[in-house]
Amino acid sequence: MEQAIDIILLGFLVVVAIAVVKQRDLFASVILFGIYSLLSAAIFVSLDAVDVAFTEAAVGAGISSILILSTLALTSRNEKPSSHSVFLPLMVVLVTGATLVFGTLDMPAFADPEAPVHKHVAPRYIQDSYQEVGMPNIVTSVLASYRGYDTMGEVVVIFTAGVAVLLLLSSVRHKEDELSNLTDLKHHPILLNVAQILIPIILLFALYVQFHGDYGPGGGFQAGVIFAAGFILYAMIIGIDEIRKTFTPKYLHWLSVTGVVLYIGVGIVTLLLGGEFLNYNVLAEEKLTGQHWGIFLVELGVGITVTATMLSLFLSFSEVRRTP
Amino acid sequence: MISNHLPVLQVVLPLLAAPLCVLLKRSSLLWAFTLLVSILSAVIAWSLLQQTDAGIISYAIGGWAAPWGIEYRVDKLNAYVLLIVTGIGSLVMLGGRKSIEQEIDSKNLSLFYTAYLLCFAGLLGITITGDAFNVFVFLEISSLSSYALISLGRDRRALTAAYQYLVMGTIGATFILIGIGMMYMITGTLNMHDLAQRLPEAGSSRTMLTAFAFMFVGVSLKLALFPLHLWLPNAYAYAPSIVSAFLAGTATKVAVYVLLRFIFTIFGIEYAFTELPLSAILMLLAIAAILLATMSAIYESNMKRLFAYSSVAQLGYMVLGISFLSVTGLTSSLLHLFNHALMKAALFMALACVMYQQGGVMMDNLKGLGRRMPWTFAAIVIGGLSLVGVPLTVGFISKWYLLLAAIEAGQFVLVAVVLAGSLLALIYVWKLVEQGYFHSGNESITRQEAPLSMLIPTWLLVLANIYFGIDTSLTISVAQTTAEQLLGVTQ
Amino acid sequence: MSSFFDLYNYWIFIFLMMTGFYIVIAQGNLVKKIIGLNIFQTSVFLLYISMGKVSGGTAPILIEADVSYSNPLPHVLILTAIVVGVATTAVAMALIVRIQKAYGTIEEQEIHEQDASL
Amino acid sequence: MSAVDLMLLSIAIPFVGAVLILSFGSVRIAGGHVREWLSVITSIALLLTVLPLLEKFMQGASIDYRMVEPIPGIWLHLSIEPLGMMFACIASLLWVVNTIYSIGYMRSNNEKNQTRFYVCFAIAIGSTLGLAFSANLLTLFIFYELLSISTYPLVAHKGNELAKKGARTYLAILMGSSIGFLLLAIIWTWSLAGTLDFRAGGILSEHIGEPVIGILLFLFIYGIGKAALMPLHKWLPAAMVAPTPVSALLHAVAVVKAGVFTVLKVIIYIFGPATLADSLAADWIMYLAGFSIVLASTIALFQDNLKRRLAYSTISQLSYVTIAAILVAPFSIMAAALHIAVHAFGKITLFFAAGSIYTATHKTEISQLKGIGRQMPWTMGAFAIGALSMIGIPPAAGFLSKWYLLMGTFQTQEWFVFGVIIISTLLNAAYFLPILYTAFIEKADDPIAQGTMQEAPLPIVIALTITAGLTLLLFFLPDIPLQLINGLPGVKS
Repeated sequence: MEQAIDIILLGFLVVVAIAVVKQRDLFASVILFGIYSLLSAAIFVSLDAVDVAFTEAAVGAGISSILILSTLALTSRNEKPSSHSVFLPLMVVLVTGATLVFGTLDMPAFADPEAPVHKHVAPRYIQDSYQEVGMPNIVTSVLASYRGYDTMGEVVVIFTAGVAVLLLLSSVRHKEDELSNLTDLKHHPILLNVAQILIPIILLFALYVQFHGDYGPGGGFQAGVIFAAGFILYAMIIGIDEIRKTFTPKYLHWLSVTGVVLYIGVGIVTLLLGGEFLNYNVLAEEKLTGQHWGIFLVELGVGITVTATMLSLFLSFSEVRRTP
Repeated sequence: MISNHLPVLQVVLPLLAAPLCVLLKRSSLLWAFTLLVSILSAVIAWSLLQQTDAGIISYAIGGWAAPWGIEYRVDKLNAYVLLIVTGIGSLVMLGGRKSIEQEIDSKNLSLFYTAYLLCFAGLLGITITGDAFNVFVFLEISSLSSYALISLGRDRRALTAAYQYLVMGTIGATFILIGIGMMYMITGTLNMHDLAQRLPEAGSSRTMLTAFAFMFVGVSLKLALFPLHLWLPNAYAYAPSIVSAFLAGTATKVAVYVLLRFIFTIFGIEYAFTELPLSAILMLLAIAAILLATMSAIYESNMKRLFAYSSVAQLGYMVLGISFLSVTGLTSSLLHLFNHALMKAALFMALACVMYQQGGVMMDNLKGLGRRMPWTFAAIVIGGLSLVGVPLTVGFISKWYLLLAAIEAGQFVLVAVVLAGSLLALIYVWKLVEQGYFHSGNESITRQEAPLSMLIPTWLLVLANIYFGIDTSLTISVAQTTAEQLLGVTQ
Repeated sequence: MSSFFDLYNYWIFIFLMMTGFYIVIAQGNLVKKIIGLNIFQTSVFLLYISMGKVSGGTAPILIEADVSYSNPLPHVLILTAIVVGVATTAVAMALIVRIQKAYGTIEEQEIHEQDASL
Repeated sequence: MSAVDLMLLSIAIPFVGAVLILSFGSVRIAGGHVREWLSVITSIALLLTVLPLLEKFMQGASIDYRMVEPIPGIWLHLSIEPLGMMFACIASLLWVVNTIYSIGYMRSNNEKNQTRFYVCFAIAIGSTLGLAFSANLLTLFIFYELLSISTYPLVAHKGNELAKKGARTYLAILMGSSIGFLLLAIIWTWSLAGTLDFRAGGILSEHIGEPVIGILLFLFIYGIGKAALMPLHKWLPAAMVAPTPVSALLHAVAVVKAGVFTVLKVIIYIFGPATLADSLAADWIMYLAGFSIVLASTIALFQDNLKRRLAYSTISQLSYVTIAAILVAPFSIMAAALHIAVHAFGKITLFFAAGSIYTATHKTEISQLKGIGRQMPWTMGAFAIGALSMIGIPPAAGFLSKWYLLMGTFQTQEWFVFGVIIISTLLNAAYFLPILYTAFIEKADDPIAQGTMQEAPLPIVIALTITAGLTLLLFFLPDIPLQLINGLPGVKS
C-alpha cells in the first residue's frame, strides 16, 4: 500500500516536472512548481521526514511561489519561445544524469537499515540525544544543538537574502507617500470572511509550532514562515497598508537583526561562561536545562529573523514601482 | 582564554559585525567599523597561523565532539588562506571608503557594508571549517552576498552578470551538495577528517567516483576553472570597484582552497591521482585556461574584464601546479594563491582609483594616464609586470616554482605553455603601458591623481607585490610545509 | 550490484533533477530558469531524504515504544538547504525585477542582443 | 670605505640619481634644467666610486655581499670578478661622456619628456652595474630584466607610431627571449646543479651529458637576446628610432655589452671551458655566430641609413665576442673580454658622430654625407678613428682584440673562425671606408655649405673627442683591461 502511494506520488512528480518544461505560461509554471513542492512534501512525509515536509510545504509551495508570482506581476507572464540550441543542454543533462545513475549502482538499497549512513554518527543522535539534549524531537536536537552552528549559518543566509533584496530593490521602490493606492482584495466578501477567521488561527498555530518544536515537528524556521504567511495573507486580502504601517521597513529590519544577534549572542554568552561557542551546557547549572534554554533562545532567534525577513521580502516586492 | 576560541571568533566576529552595521548610518563610521573588524580578523588569522606551528587546532563547536558536532579544524593550509583573505580584505577596505561613497547610493551604505561583511565572514567560514556540509552553508552566505554586491555596479550589465553568477553559482553549490550527499551515503559522516579516514575503508566504488565528479565540477564552477569560468569576467567587470578588488583577491582563492582540501584531505592522493586520471584532467584544463583566457585578455578593451580574464588564466597556473603532484608543484600553487591575491588586489584597487577619477576603465580612459595619474598608473604597471612574472615581483617567485616543478617532472610541453602564457601576458600588459605612457598628444593633460586615502592602500599592495618577491621567507616556508603536509611527505 | 527495485526511487529523483537542470540551462526566460533551479534543488532534497529512510522506521521523534527511527541527520541538512533555496530564489527574483526595469525584458536572448548592440 | 661599501654604493648611486632626477628634474635653473646637472653629478660620482673600487680590486680585495634569499638556496648575491669589474669601468666611464653628449643632443633637438629620459638612463646604468657585479644567475637575470624594462621607454622615447613599433619589437625580442629561453635555462640549471653561482670551472660540468649540454647552451645563447645572435638581432635595427644617446647606450655602454657579457659569464662560469671544449653543440654555436658575423656585415654593406649600418655592424661585432667565447681557448677568452671594451669605445664614437651629424645637419643617410668631412672635421675625424677600430687597423684599439682572436684560432686550430675573421675584416673595410671616402673626398652637392665649418654643439663635440681619444689610448695602454682579463679563469692556462 505504502509503496503504491509512493509510486503514484512519484508518477505525479514526473508528470508535473515535464509539464513545467513544456509550459510557456509562466503563471502556470509557478503553480505547477507549487504543486511539485506539495507533492514533494507528501513524499517527505512518507519518508519519515516530517519536519522537512512541513518546511517544504511552507517554503516551496508558499513563500517561493509568492515571491515568483510577485515578480511575474512586475515583469511578464509569458515566456517567449527560445531559439537556443537544445543539443548542448541536452548533452550536458544526459551526461550528468548518466553519471548520477552510474553512481547509484553501488548505492545501498533504498531504505536498507544496514546502509553506512545508519551505522555511523546518526546512531548516537538516536540513542543518546534524549540524555544529552533532552528533546524528544531528534531533528530539533541535531538542528539546534549538535549542528546548531549550521542553523546559525542558515539564519544568516536568510538574513543575507533579506539584505540582498533590500539592496537590489531600494532603487525601484515607491516613495512612502505613493503607497496607499495599491489595490487589495478587500471587496471579495468570501475571501474577507474566511481570512478574518483564518488569520488568527494561523498566527496561533505559528506560536504553537515555534514553541512545540522540541516535541513535535516544527521549530523556529517553520513558525517564522507561518507567521509571515499569516501577515502576508492579511496584507493581500484585508489591507497591505495596515501591515505596512505596523511593520515599517525599519522595524522589520531591526527585527531580523535582532534574531541573528540573538542567535550569535547565545553563542557569545556560552563563550563568556567558559564553554565552547554554542555549548548550551554552560547556560545553567543543570546541563539539560542549559540545553533547553539554549535551544529555546536560538529557535526564537530563528523565528524572529525568518518572520521579519519573509515579511520584508514580500513587502519589498509589493512596493516596486510598476512603471519602468 | 581567548586564544582557545580564536578559530570560532575568526568567523563569528565579522558575522556578528554584519548585522550590527545596520546600527550605523554615517559613512565614515561604517567604514571605520568594517575596517576595524577586517583588521581584527587579520590579527586573529595571523595568530592562528602562529598557533598551527604547534600542530592542528581543533575546535568543537557547541562542545560536541566531531563527527557528531561541527568541528573547526585549522592547519597550516587554511590558516594561510585565512591570512590571505583577511589581509586582502583589510587592505581593500582601508582604501575603499571614497570609492564606495562614490559608487554606492548613500541610502544603501549600511546594507552594503553589511553585505560586504557577510561575504567576508562567509569566505572565512568556508576556509576554516572541518565539516563538509558547513562548507555548503557558508558558501551560500558568501555567494548570496556577493551576488548582491556585484549587482550594485553602476552599469546595468552588473545585474545580468550577477544573475548569471547566481545561476552558475547555485548549480555549482547544488553539485557540491550532491557530492556531499554521496560521500555521506558511503561513510555516514560529514566531518572532513572522519571522511578522510572512512572513505578509503569503504573502498572505491561507483558512488564514490560520482561523489568525486560532482564535488569537482561544483568546486570548479566556483573556482571559474576553464571552461566553467564564463560567469567571472562580467561579474568582476561590472561590480563596484571595491567589490571587484575584494573578490578578485579572495573568492577564487578560497575556491582553490576547497579544491585542495577535498582532493588531498578528503579523497586522498591515492584515490584522486592513482585511481583517477585527475592529473591529466587538471593539466588539460589548466593549459586551456592559461592559453585561451590570456588570449581573450589580449583582445579586451575593458580593463576590469581584461584582468578578470587574466584571473582565469592565473587560476590555470594554480591548477597546473596541483596537477604535478609534487612538493614543488604544490608549493608553486600555494605560493601563487598568495601572490596572485596580492597582484589582483593591487590591480583592481588601482582600477578603482581610475574609476574614481575617470569614471570608466576602458582602454580610452587610460590614454595619457601615466601623466594624469602617475602613481596610479605606476601601480598598474608594476602589478602588470608581476602578472608577467618579472623578477623582484611576487609573480616571478610563483613562476619560478611552477617552471621548476614542470622541469622536475620532465614536462617540457607544460614548460612551453607556462612560458607562452607569460609572454602573452606581456602583450596585454604592454598594451596598457603604451596607452598610458606613450600615447601621443598627451602633453596638455593636467594631473588628476586619485585621493591619498585610495593611493596609499593601493601602494601598500604594490609594495607587498615587491616585498614578497624579495623576502619570501614567510610565503615559501608556509607554502612548502603545507605542500609537504598535503602530500604526506615528512622531512 | 543492487537490483532495479532497490534503486528505482533514486532513478526517478535523478530524472527529476535532470529535468530541473535542463530547464535552467536550456530555457531562456530568467524566471523559468529559477523555477528550474528550484525543481533541481527540490529533487536533490528528495534524494537526500530518501537515503535517510529506514524500512519500517518512523519519524525521528522519540516515543516510548521500541521502534527504529529513520536517520535524522539528512532531515536537518535538508531543512538548511531548503532555507538556502528560498533565499536564493528571493535574491534571484529581486535581480529579475531589476533586470526588467533596466532592459525591459526578462528573456536572456533579448538581453544579450541589447548588450551586444552597444 | 670598504670595497663592499664601494660596490654597493656604485649600484646605488645611479638609482638614487634617478629618484632625484624624477623628483626635481623639471626645475629650471640657470644654464638649463636641474636634471642635466643631476645627471652629470651622478655620473661623475659613479665614476669616482668605481675607480677606487677598481684600485682595491686590483690590490686583490675579495668583494662579496649577500643581500636576501628570495628563493631558498639562492641569494641576491653580489661579488666582483675581473670581467664584471672591467664592464663596470666601461659603463661608468662611458656614462659620463654620454651624459655630456646627451645634454647637447637633447637640448639641440628639443626632445620632449627629457626628465623621463634621464631617469630611465640612470636606472639603466644602475642595472648595468648590478649586472656586472652579480654573483649568480638569478641576480644577473634580475638586473638583466630591469635593464630591458628601463631602456624600453628610451627606445619608445619619441612616442610616435614608429617609435612605439620599434620599441615593441625591442621589448618583444628581449623579454620574449629572456622569459622564454633564459629563465627556463636558469631554472633548469638550478634543478640540475642545485646552485646558480658563477664559479670558476663551471657548475654544470658534473651534472650534464651531451644532449642536455646542447639544449641548455642553445637556450642560454638565444635566451640572451641582448647578444643579438642572428636571428634574434632584429631588435637592434628596430631600436634605431631612439635618440642617438640611447643608441650609444644600447650599442656601447650597456645593453649589447650586457648581452655578450652574460654570454661570457655563462660560458666561463656556468658551463666551464672544459665542458664546452669538446661539445658538438658548441661547434654549432660557433658556426651560427660565424654566419651571423658574415651575414650582418653583408647586410650592413647595403644600408644607406648611417645608424642602420652601424646597427648591423654591431650585430656582427657582437658575434665576435660570442664566437671568441665559444672557442674557449685562453687567447680567445681574452679576445672576447677585450672586445667588449674595445667595441664599446669604438662604437660609441661612431654613434656620437652619427648623432652629431644629425644634430648639425639633420642628415641621416650616407649618400647625403658628401663632403661633410670638411664641414665637420672633428666629428668625422672621430668617426674615422671609430671606423678604423671596427675594421681592426692600428693604432685603433680594435686591432688588439682581433689579434688575440686570431691567436685563439691558432690555439684551437679552428680555421673556420679564422676564415670568418678575415672575410669579415674585409667586409668591415668595405662598408666603413666608403663612408670616409664620401665624407672626406667627395664634393658636397650643395656648394654653399662647402668649406664652411658647421660643427655640432660643444658638449657633443667634447664627448666624441673623448671617446675617440679613448679608442686610441686603449691601443697604446691596454694594461688595465689586460691585467683584469688575465685574472679570468681559463685565460692563464
